[in-house]
Amino acid sequence: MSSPVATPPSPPSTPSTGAEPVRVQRSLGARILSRPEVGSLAAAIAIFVFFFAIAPPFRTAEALSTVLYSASTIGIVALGVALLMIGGEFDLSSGVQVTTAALASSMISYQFSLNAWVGVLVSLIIALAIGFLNGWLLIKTKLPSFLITLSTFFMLQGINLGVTKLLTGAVATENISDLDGFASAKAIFASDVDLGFVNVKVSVFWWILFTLVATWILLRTKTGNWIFAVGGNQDSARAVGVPVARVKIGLFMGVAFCAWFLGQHLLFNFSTVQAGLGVGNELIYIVAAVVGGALLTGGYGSAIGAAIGAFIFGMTTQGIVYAGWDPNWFKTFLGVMLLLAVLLNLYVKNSASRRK
Amino acid sequence: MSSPVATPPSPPSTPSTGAEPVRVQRSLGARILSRPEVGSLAAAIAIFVFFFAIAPPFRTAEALSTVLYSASTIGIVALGVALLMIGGEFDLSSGVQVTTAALASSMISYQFSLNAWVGVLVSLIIALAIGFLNGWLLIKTKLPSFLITLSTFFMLQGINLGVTKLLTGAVATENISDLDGFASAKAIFASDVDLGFVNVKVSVFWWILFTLVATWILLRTKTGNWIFAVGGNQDSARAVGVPVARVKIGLFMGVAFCAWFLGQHLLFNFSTVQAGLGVGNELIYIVAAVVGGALLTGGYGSAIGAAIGAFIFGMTTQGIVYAGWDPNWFKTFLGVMLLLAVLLNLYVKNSASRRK
Amino acid sequence: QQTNTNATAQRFTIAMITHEQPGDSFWDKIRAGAQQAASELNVDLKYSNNQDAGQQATLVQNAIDSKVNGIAVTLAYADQVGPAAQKAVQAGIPTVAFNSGINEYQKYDIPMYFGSDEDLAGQSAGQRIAQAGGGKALCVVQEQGSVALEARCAGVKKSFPSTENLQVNGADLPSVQQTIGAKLQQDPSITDVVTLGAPIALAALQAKTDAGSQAKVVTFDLNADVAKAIQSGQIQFSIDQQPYVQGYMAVQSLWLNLTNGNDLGGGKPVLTGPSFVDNTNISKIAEYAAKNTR
Amino acid sequence: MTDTIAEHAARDLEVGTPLVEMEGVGKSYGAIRALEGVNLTVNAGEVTCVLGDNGAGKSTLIKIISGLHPHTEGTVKVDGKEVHFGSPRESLDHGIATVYQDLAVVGLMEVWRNFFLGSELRKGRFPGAPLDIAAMREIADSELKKMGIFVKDINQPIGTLSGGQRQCVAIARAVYFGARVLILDEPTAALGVKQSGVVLKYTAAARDAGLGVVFITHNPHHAYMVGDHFIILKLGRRVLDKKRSEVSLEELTAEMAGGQELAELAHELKR
Amino acid sequence: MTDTIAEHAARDLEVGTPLVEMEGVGKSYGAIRALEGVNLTVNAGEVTCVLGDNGAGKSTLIKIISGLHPHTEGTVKVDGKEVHFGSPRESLDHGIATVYQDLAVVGLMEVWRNFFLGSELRKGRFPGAPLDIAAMREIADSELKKMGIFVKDINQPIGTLSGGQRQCVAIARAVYFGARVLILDEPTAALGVKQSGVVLKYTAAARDAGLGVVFITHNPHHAYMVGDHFIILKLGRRVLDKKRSEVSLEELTAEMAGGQELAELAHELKR
Ligand SMILES: Nc1ncnc2c1ncn2[C@@H]1O[C@H](COP(=O)(O)OP(=O)(O)OP(=O)(O)O)[C@@H](O)[C@H]1O
Ligand SMILES: Nc1ncnc2c1ncn2[C@@H]1O[C@H](COP(=O)(O)OP(=O)(O)OP(=O)(O)O)[C@@H](O)[C@H]1O
Ligand SMILES: [Mg+2]
Ligand SMILES: [Mg+2]
Repeated sequence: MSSPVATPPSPPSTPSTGAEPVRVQRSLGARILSRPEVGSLAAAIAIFVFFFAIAPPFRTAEALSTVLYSASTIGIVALGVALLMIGGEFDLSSGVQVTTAALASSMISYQFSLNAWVGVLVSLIIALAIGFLNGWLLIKTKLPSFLITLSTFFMLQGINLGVTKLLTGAVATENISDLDGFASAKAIFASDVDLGFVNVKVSVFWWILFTLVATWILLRTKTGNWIFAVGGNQDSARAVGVPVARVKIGLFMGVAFCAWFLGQHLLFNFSTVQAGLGVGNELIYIVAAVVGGALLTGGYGSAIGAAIGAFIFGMTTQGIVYAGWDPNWFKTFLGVMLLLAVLLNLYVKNSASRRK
Repeated sequence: MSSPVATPPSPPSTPSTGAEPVRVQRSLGARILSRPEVGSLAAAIAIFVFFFAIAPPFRTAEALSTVLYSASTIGIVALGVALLMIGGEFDLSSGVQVTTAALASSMISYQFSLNAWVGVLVSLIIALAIGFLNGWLLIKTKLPSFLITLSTFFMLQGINLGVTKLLTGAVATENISDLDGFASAKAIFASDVDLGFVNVKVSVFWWILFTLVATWILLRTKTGNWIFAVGGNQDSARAVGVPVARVKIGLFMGVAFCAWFLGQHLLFNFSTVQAGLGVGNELIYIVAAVVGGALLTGGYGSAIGAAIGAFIFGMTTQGIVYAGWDPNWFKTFLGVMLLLAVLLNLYVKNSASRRK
Repeated sequence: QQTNTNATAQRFTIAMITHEQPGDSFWDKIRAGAQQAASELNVDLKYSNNQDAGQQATLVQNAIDSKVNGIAVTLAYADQVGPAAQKAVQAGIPTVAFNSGINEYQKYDIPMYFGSDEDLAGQSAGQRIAQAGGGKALCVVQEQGSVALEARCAGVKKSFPSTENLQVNGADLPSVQQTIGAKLQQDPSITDVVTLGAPIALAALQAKTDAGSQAKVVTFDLNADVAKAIQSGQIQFSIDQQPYVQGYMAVQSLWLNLTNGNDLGGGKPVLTGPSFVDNTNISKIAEYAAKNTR
Repeated sequence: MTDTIAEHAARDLEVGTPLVEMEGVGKSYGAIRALEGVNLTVNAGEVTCVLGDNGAGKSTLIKIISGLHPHTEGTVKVDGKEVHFGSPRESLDHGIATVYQDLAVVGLMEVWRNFFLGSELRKGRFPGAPLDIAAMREIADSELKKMGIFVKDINQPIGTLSGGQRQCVAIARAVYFGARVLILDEPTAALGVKQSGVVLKYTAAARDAGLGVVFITHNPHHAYMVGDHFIILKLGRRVLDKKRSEVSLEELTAEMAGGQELAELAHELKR
Repeated sequence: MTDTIAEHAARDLEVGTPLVEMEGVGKSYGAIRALEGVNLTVNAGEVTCVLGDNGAGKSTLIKIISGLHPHTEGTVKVDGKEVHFGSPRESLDHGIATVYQDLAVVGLMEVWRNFFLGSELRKGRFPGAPLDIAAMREIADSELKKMGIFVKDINQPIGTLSGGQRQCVAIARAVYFGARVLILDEPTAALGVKQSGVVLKYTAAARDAGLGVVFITHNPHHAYMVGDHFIILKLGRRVLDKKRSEVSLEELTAEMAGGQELAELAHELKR
């Protein structure tokens, strides 16, 4: 009985006979307004105008260059952190990973008297291995990333100190500026670019480049789709065949890559590295990502948002100095600015969703 | 075609006629094993045995007293933080709130030459107001608590420093040990209790008392039910009539209360307070709560677990020193211990769920 | 283990408890000095540290529990750590203070102190800036709310009143560089930058270049790179409190006290600084700085 | 089961008096207009069925009555007084209990805690009075048994129950706490034949106890079995509003979008 | 719609060959034994209906086939080879597509992204090739239209659709990607009459295209309309396994727990 019975063919169409509702095509403006970064952009502009108005030194090109540099050193790692957060995880070890990468690079090339580039590359491998380990532990143990990366945070902090002390006998690395390849590495990671009217650190350009690449990945590739999916609903993503483990491990390695890059900037900018640096910055990266519109719960956010978040943070930090406010109250100003920025962000987003 | 067919009436009973499945009554052992804190208890015992075996100074009653004291100073605030986390929120300002409470108490009674108890009470009001503000902002703005309390964290950090400098001209408060009421307040907040064979700080007893009270609230009162509900699924809780806003604000005020208590302990233990203290401790409190089995995503955890988490943290911190390990590697040990503790925790929990 | 001739056969355990921020090269020198003394004198050195005042006090208690033979402790948070140290004294454990707490150590019955006077050091820095005809100084505090650092800046301000403080995040050198740079752009009248740690001084030099400022840089503390910068004239001078000596003397005086009942300083603090390092004496000192002993 | 409902029903209910009256009610989610100009009256002792296509706005309509989303247009009256519920608590306090389509249970909490969530039993009326855990366990257990649901362990987290079992807990809870109005949003969707039968009986029992019932379903048979009054929504607007006496099961099925097509389909697929 | 299924169906399917064979399969969740000793064969060109009470283990059974939970006992063969799926990806790679009862959509992502999630279309085969967004939008849109679902904006986050609309997206996706086996877990539960009809037609079309179909439902009418083979589970065990020729709709309804009672109920409630 179960062989398909031939019935008189009927037109295979289903579309209902009644009036079908008009498909709403949202205007370009509405679509732009619904992007995660639009609120933070408004906040960034507001803060910029504010400091521009009250702090005359803020108005110079040099000041803008300093602000951009400050934003870039936060923004490069914040980018990786934002992608990770869109993928639904945290990384508390990102701050010390920067130091680990810088220390590794410096010590490897110095202790073995190698070309600086050898250190740079080996340290990249080490950094990626750390990222991989974070992700792998997360997948294997199914523990929250907060705990996994907190352990890594503690462990790396100790390793940074212990290994440096062991190898150099001090808690800072030797000056590597005399090594072969130092000059070329410095040109790549930590040079000044003369734009004619003002000098801008090369890290600013890298930051912008990375942001564009990350945006493209997020919005235009399969990987980006998967990042949003694992962050939005990991179980559902797994059920439709997204390789959750690979995506998450990849995201941790992305953070490690960004940390490595900033680490190299640090090293070639200062020629030496102190083993105790970087602690506390992990929170700043998370703040930048969140101010830029990334959801702490995952599944929502953008790379450009993270860049804007870093810009807001850098601008506020430096703007307070340009304004010459009492340094004792520095953190208070920072807190107020942060709160105002996220509130404005929220306000803009809400009014955007109320429009067609 | 598909209308239900009418059949002759039958008795209106519903309980099914077939054999009904036997209701499983889990054994007491199984029920204990399914508690959130059981895994961390196993971890605590393992770590205790470990240090007991390798560090002879650890075996004395004095050492236990020191470990307990160290655990109590973490555990009191970790308790409030754990309840807040069960309720689904974070508080990054808990560390500096401790300092704020201590500073407020000290400066109010010193600057106006009042009885120390006046400072204690006014500072309680201030602390509760800060907690209320955190919760109120959370409810009003619907922003994640991470952002709200991060702003508070920055603001309080600045205010602690700024106000202290303004009033005392230094970054620490004056010694208040000569004020009226100091002795009685010290007896309450920071005395030693002689147990005959060893002296134990009174904060240890307060810690135990608070833990018991919190456990009772969580498991035996309406409020406790609501805390689990708002953390587990805020929308569902709201839908069945749980006053989500009140519960969350209350939880933030609970954290503030714990911070205030520890702040008073610090003040009356040392007579003065440094304005820069407390930064970074917020993470330790969260770690204690999480190691004790609280879920970062809310809805699960226990007060006793938080106490055990604090105990593990205090024991590890002091144990490493008793064992005389190189402090350069201190953080690495801490990270490894933390990871092992949570892994053991997980392992115990998993095997518990596999039993009947 | 290398042992000195006058080291006793008995191996003493000495606990050294500081308020070190882990990974700071200044503290590394204190430890190096202490370690040197310990190995010369057949002493088992137990070093521990915590930046949190209460936790540091607990560490002292921990040392008392462990029944060590002697304790060397920094009193940056005198009110918190002092009472714990006093307990050690009362328990019959020889105890010395070092590095900070010069005004408080006697209050807690501690017989000896090795270190510099932060206020005095700051004042001498201020005097030299004034002598050199400075117009306005910027004092860079890299750790918010640190008593010792605030005391240095206050000292500078005492002898050179037109001094302004600047807070930076010492755990993030690029941000230190950026913030100092921003400040120099904001206030071009600054003629002198006083930094309170060697790495901060180097970041200040970078910031100065970025901002195109002509301000002079002076600093507290030394390291190899700062020594080089002094040699090349980029840094005017450094106020060295000789951390290596602080650590070394703390251990050695305890050992002498244990083996020979000595005490040093005649009831007064033994000052290890301020010692000025500038282009007049740098050639000699640079070599030691490279070895991590100055 | 009838006993439970009758026990908890408010004493002052009189068949036929309007309990909830909605007039010209509308609701927009941001830019999306989910509901507009809907009139609806829930009378005591009557079952009002709300029918309609997916996305027609049925859930939105009842979420307004239950206080989950405030309405943006029109007026809602409960017991003759205009209300604008700010939270589900207010609605519950008016004796209105709801089974939501997306459940509203807290996965990690025990079955019995979920049952009593928001309306806990306590040993005493003073603040901080301890919970009466034994009583709550027992009541939850027996109420579920009355529905023919046997959970393995009343202490097990509700998240480990099957979809249908969870649905039953939510229904049992609403029936237990609903004193004046009972709102059921597709209660039988996830249920087996037996449990569906029980829910329909409950609905009838609630009606007989004098409660006003709002019943949302896609199944015209279920609707016709218990309904006194039928409302069909389409794209957020009311397109039909008839008493039972004015409409037959066949008409109702036909009126529901595509009803006709299903009949044809049955024929088409017939083998 | 038939065209979509026929287009995507694997070319080598032959009516009657077993695609999935389960033997003595069992599954425990920790201490809870949800399924034990179940045999089931899914043949090409046939619809296998799985029926049973709430909590009977139906969803657990199909989650094993779709690779979501590995089985703890027995053997599962796909195309004659024994498998032990570690993830849904492996099952999908065998041409098995599933509609889960609890949906598996990512609320914050756009409708079309959800539709193609895990099987994105790209402009090129090289790693990092960009997505073909225009094509995906268009296909998702037209597939949904074929089901009679009109979402206001294909770019709107799927979380803002009604429950039934979301269900339709999940079904359309499975139909589009299922090449050999199609598994539907209570697909019509949240659906209106019209959409239910469409889903039943899809099921028949998939069968006609030679796919093996597993259809879970609580509605014996729906089941009997399309099923070739009926399996009833009770407390995790198989209690009935009959061909369509061996059973009538009345028998089937009666066999489903409480089926008899519903008929009685209809009478009882009759007014
Ligand atoms: N939170 C929300 N945000 C935006 N739009 C929403 C939201 N909830 C519902 N909608 C939209 O409102 C309309 C009505 O949804 P509603 O849930 O009331 O439908 P329904 O009649 O209950 O459908 P179903 O039978 O599928 O449950 C739908 O178009 C839906 O997309
Ligand atoms: N993740 C889980 N953990 C523990 N027990 C579970 C889990 N999932 C299901 N169960 C249990 O397994 C049994 C079978 O559940 P399953 O979801 O397969 O039922 P079902 O037949 O699909 O029911 P329904 O018709 O209500 O969807 C139930 O008793 C349920 O409580
Ligand atoms: Mg609905
Ligand atoms: Mg199911």
